[in-house]
Amino acid sequence: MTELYKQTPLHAIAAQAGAQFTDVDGWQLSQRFSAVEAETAAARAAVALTDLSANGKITIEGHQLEALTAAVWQATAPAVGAGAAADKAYLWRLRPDHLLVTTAPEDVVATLTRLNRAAAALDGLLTITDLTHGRSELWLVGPASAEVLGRLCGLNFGPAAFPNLAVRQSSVAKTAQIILRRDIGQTPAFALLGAASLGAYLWETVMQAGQDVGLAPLGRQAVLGL
Amino acid sequence: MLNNALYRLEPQAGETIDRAQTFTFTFEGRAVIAHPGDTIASALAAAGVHVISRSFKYHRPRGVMCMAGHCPNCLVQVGDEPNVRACQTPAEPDMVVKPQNVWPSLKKDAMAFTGLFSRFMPVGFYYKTFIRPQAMWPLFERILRRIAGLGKVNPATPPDRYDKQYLHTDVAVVGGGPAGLSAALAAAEQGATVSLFDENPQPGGHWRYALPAPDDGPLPDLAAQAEAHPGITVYPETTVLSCYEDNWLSARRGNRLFKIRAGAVIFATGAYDRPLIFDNDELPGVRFGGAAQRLLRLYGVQPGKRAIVVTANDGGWRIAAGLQAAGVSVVAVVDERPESEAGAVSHVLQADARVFWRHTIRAARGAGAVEGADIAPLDAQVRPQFIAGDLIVINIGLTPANGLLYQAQTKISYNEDRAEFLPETLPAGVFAAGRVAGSHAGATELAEGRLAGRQAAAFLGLAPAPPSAEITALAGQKAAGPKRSSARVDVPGSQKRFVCFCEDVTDKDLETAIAEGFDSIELLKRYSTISMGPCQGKMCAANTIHLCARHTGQSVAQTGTTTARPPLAPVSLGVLAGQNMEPVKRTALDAWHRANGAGMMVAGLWMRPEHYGNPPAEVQAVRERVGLIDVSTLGKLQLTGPGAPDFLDRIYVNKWQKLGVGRVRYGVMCNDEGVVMNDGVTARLSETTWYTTTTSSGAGAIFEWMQWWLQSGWGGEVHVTNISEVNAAFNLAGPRARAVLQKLTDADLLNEAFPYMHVRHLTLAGVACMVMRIGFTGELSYEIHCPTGAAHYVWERLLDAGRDFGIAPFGVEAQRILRLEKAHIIVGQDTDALSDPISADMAWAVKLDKADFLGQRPLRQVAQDGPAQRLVGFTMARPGLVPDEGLQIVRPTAAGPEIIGWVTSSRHSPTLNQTIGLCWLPAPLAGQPGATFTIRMNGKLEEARVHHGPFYDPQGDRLRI
Amino acid sequence: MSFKLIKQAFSSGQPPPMWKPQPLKDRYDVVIIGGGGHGLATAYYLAREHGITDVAVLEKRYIGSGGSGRNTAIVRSNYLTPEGVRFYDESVKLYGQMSEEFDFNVMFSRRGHLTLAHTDGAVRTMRRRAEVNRLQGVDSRLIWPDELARLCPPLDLSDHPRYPVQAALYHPPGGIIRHDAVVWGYARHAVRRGVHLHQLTEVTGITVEKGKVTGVNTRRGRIKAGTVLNVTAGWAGVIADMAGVKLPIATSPLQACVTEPLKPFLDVIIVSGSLHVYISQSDRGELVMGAAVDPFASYSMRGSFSFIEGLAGHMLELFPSLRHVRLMRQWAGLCDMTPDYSPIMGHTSVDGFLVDVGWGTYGFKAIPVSGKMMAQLIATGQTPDLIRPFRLSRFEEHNLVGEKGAASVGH
Amino acid sequence: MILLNCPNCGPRNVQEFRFGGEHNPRPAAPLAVDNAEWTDYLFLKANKLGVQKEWWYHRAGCRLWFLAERHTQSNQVLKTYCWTARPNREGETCVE
Repeated sequence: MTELYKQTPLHAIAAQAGAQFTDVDGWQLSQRFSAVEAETAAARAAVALTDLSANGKITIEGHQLEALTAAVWQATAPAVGAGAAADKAYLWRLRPDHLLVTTAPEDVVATLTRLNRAAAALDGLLTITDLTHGRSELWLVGPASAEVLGRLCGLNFGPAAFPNLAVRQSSVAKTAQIILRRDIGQTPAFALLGAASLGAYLWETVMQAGQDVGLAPLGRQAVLGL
Repeated sequence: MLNNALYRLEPQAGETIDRAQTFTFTFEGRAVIAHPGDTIASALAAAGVHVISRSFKYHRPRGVMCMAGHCPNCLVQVGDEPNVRACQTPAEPDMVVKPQNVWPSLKKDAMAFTGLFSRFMPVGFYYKTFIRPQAMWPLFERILRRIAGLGKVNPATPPDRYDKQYLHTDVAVVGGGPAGLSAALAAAEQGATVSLFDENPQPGGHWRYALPAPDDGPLPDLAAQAEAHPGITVYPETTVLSCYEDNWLSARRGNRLFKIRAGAVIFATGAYDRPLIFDNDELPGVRFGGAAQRLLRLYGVQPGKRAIVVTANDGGWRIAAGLQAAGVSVVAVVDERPESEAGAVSHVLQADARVFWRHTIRAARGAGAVEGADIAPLDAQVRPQFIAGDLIVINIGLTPANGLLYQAQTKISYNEDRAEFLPETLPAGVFAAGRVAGSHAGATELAEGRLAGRQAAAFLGLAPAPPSAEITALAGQKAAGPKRSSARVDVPGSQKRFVCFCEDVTDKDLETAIAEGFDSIELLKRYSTISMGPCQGKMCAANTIHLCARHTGQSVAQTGTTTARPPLAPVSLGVLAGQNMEPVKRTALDAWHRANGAGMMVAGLWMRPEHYGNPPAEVQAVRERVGLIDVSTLGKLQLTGPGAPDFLDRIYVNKWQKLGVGRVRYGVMCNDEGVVMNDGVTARLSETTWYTTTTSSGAGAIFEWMQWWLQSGWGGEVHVTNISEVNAAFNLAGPRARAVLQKLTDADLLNEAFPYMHVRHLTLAGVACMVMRIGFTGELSYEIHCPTGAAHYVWERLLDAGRDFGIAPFGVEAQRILRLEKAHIIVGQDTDALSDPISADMAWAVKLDKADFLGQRPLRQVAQDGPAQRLVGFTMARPGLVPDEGLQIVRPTAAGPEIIGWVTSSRHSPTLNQTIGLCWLPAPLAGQPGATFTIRMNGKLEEARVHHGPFYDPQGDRLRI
Repeated sequence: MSFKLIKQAFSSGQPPPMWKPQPLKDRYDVVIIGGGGHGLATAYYLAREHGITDVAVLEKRYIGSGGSGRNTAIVRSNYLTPEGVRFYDESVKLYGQMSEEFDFNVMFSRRGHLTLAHTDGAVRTMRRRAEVNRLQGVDSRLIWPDELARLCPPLDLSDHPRYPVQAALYHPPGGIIRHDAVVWGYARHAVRRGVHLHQLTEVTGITVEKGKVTGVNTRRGRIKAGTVLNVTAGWAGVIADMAGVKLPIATSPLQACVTEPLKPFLDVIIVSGSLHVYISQSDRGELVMGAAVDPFASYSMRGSFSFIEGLAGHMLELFPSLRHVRLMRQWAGLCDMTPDYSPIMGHTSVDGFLVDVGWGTYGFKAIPVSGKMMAQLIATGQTPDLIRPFRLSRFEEHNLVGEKGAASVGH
Repeated sequence: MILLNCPNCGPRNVQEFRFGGEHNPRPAAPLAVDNAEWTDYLFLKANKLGVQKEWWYHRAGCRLWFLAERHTQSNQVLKTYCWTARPNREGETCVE
């Protein structure tokens, strides 16, 4: 079903910004906006904004998160506020009874299956929900990402307060967002997961906030190259 | 062109101007030469312009007095910007600077005549005038408003870029003078991250322009040390505006606003010159010691040619020496103190300078600017002696800049010995150092700064607390230190002595106000308007307390202070607003709607298509063929777990236990007052998974409402997850809906397989969707919920499939007509904050026999007593007449028209070609179909008739085809 | 130019005091707790219309130190329910005659009050209010952007703002007044008619014997009284507790702010229903602005930064040209918030202990009529019809007044 | 701007939260209580000038409803804790 096209909430804005699209797992994703080298350089030197809303986002509610994590990934569930790498997924503990699992677009279905199978074997209520389509996922990549976020959110983005592989939930540009930090190599990078309907507004607001530090759009190809 | 060289001196050590470059700006139409680094006021002073503004009430001439942004006397209009402080605002090429509220010109201001009638304009005079005749008051008011106000707002002001930055710091140091710099260094040395804020271009505080006392020794270059220290971030040109709970500070730099959360705050905000009250104390040419030194040392400008220095401390003599060294002839130094109390000072003066001990100034003399001063002894009643001069320097004391300490809820009390209001009890995490805490010697300021820095680090647990012996030692050192401030606040005289420069309030006005009964400091302020102007009491608050104490016979401490309110310095709405951030929600089809002729409308945070050009045609499409509407804005909540049925039973008025898998039911939700909160359909997708929809506006609120009950005691084994945005939703409605849907799936869509009020998982054009057969529009309709990412694709496949069947998109307006034809209510429009479901004609949904549910008790009462008012349908006697929504239903009575209800919904129905609507009526009247009543329209009473049930397809057959 | 002023101009002595200090007796027929507009007005009308002068007004700080001195002095009667409209309209009429009655210019400036509607729902509510008003003989009508542009040129009526203006409820008799002058006027004339005014006299307890109030304890000693009136908006619950009466009131701060004085350009009062902000320009040229009540209950009058940030953002949506205008001062007062946004006036379960509280964000508008009505209630023992809908017992009778629609967004 | 210590997320600006009103438990059996007690639950408020027990909701954050004890004059928050008897972040059981 190749002509099956899923669009991210940022599709219209990316098209306006001159994005060239590519097909990944049925999604039309913005491959690049300008020259990939220029985009990569901007991300490394200052800060860039990219739309990865096709990434998998699964939430799990319940009190057996330790048991579930052990069963599915043979890993220990991270403590509240922390993130951890797992096989084909990252685990982020939002609350003692809430776990967020993020994956690449192509690994969502497989991860859901493993989770549901493991949950069925455990007693007590576990609710596994695929939020992939419900949340936009914008990434701020680059050394100035913390400064730009510091113009939109009251959290402390200093290295000690918000280390790599940490998760916080707060208000960003007056909208509720889950904020993940997952650096790409040495380049600091923060992901904003929030209501899909607010994705375009958030993109426009973040772009304007970072105008004076040279914030520019970043395509998928440049991200993979970082 | 004004002669720029008139008052410009030779280069001064430490001046901040770049003499190599010049540019011009205009003041009242005349060109003024300035150097980069000049402020508007320093350039004007260099060009010999003494009068910059006119006072608010008597329009008296005013010029530079404080040179620190504290007094109102240099307020000007700069282009579109009103009320600019000329002494603090850097001059820029081609600036258009104008005086404010003067006519025809600054020099010849027509309103200056009011000074002649001041006898008829005592304090509070406006309460005693323009009373009779009452009808004339609007005319008088129009005159008052024409002469009121200072700067002008330009209606065509272009936009500009503003932004905000949050900061987090262990220690915030406010004020980069000697005390602040040493505090920052001390705290950083204990491992704290420090943010140092200073309102000037460079830190250094009063050391940048004041001549240090001889015993201060070499002044260490603390500013360089602070800027070099890795733990310290210096923020120059940044004014801290406020301090709220838990050390939440705000500060401004240009168009950027900082919002700072500090672990500990050290206020080293220094002190500023306190005025002395005497005859004509605000004549241009009267300048404070700080102003004279700033003009001299920072901008290389002579504050005057022939100076009379009035002082009460050794600092005044250092200023005289400084002026003299820069070529200003000092004609006299007048010191309140006896010579015995002064340090070794008098030798510094030039021979012909006259020295007066135990003397003070009785009056400033001159027409429009200082031409001399009357000097008189303090201990003898003799005629004052006139001394010619063009500059009077007032240096009799300092007011600690404690506005932020007051905001931080510090207990501040009057120190009789030092004649200053000093901090007594500091809240946890708040510290004070330097001149704001009463230190007036360089060494003490540095020591107190270091101590405060170590105390702040200790408060944060980074270091041990300094020993108390050190604290008491410093206190002793401070008490023994030099006293800067005189206890004398005024000198009696015969002309006008201004206490408040912003509002032109004299000491006589205060005395009169107190005599009239306004004898508390707060009542005095409100009646006389003292300290309510642009400087917000910086110039007048301290002196007013002294005068109030004197006239009420209380001590200064008993008199108390008025509440210090943020912001410390005025801040523009643009800076406060920052970047415009107004969240807007867009559905996945937003771009498609706008590209296909949709007229969009505001719907809460969402934007939705109101119509696609012709709502009646859209209604007709749904009634006769098939239509498609985007309802993605609906709230969508997933309930999972065995506890779900019980929970639903508790929060809805309906029953859910026996709803079969695959079935859908319409539900109404109330609160414990029995008021309708929300409605929507709920589908049972599996034994333990439910899918509940809410109104668009209710989505967030209902999720929080459910979480409240779950997390505060009703939580059985159930989870509620907000999946409103996971699915988009469309309503395919019309007699040909099944045919269109069938083209996208091979599932059996006939009634037996997929009956009304049922839910099925269908794959449409390859996309897994959930489809419910419900009937808000009254036609055969399928509400398709599909993953948001695939929404655009599914929507277009539906339109393609429907082309042969005459499909048309329809908007909110058409939907409102369709639902009204079925008499379906809209919660929030047909119901308000007092409507219960029984009165709103939904008694059928309320199952009172259930166990406890929200609203059960009041609804049993309503069911028992019968509703007083009911929501019913109506039609008009004249079918073409459509009463606007909100019109009142009125019953004529002897005592005049009585309101008995109102119209909540009304439209012309294209399907039935008549007016239809819903309204609230008294229950007896509402209960009789066909009964008549009158709606008040444009002053006339128009007849309407009660109608029960749907206007269209009452049996609902079309829903079940 | 009043004769008083001419006399004052040429006499060397001071003008007569507005009110003279009086001795604190140990017993009064009526003790009024709260020296704001409502309390002083009640005392004034007791003396003037019912000849009851053995009255003491007890104020813990200075008169007008509570809500009366902190509000933004808007006077209007364009409410939603018929009961509300009749009540506030009586107040507007009394304000109209006040300057002459007190020979003291309270500067009541009728300039027109405009409540903006930014959504179709808001337009519907405004039309409902306009119709209810007109039926009570109150001048209010729905107007559209063309007329709105003439009445308020600086307003941005384009579709540029996030929530474009669709219509407005125009209420010409609405206006602003010098709120302190109202307090001082009532104080002077109440004292002149024999009422005792005691500032700096904080009530610390209320004595009740066998279900009847017998007096109050203050920092200056005990005072016996036949009737005690609680008229302490903001602290109503604290005072009622002293008498063992529980009220349906949560105390929340209401903040306001003022800008530096500008040459007058805004001659009407603008209130935005959806944005919850309002603005008017005083006769001194300052823009006086405010917004909705604080988001959480508190007795703190310290104010917040988020208030001026939010207000500035919305104000620039309505008036983009104000971006340079400088905010000079912010403050806060305390409001009694009731479940149905209507006041609580009349008897309580304790005999002789009366209340005139629950005034939310709109108490100032009602000072004259409340004073008259409470005076009549105290004098006659009967609740006047005009204020019967606001009785405390309405909550147990589940007979709430539906002002929620108008008052919650209006100011 | 006060700091509110969310039991799950730690100290956060109060703007992230929604105030839930003073602690006012619903009668276990609404139909069994008399009109006075029902009116007290629905409408009357302690509205305490002092330390008040109240509800808060972490709207922009973890969506936890929790209890706080705050002095209503100074806005100083003395403690915050969850209602249900389950371990919060510090492992201490917060029992209502």
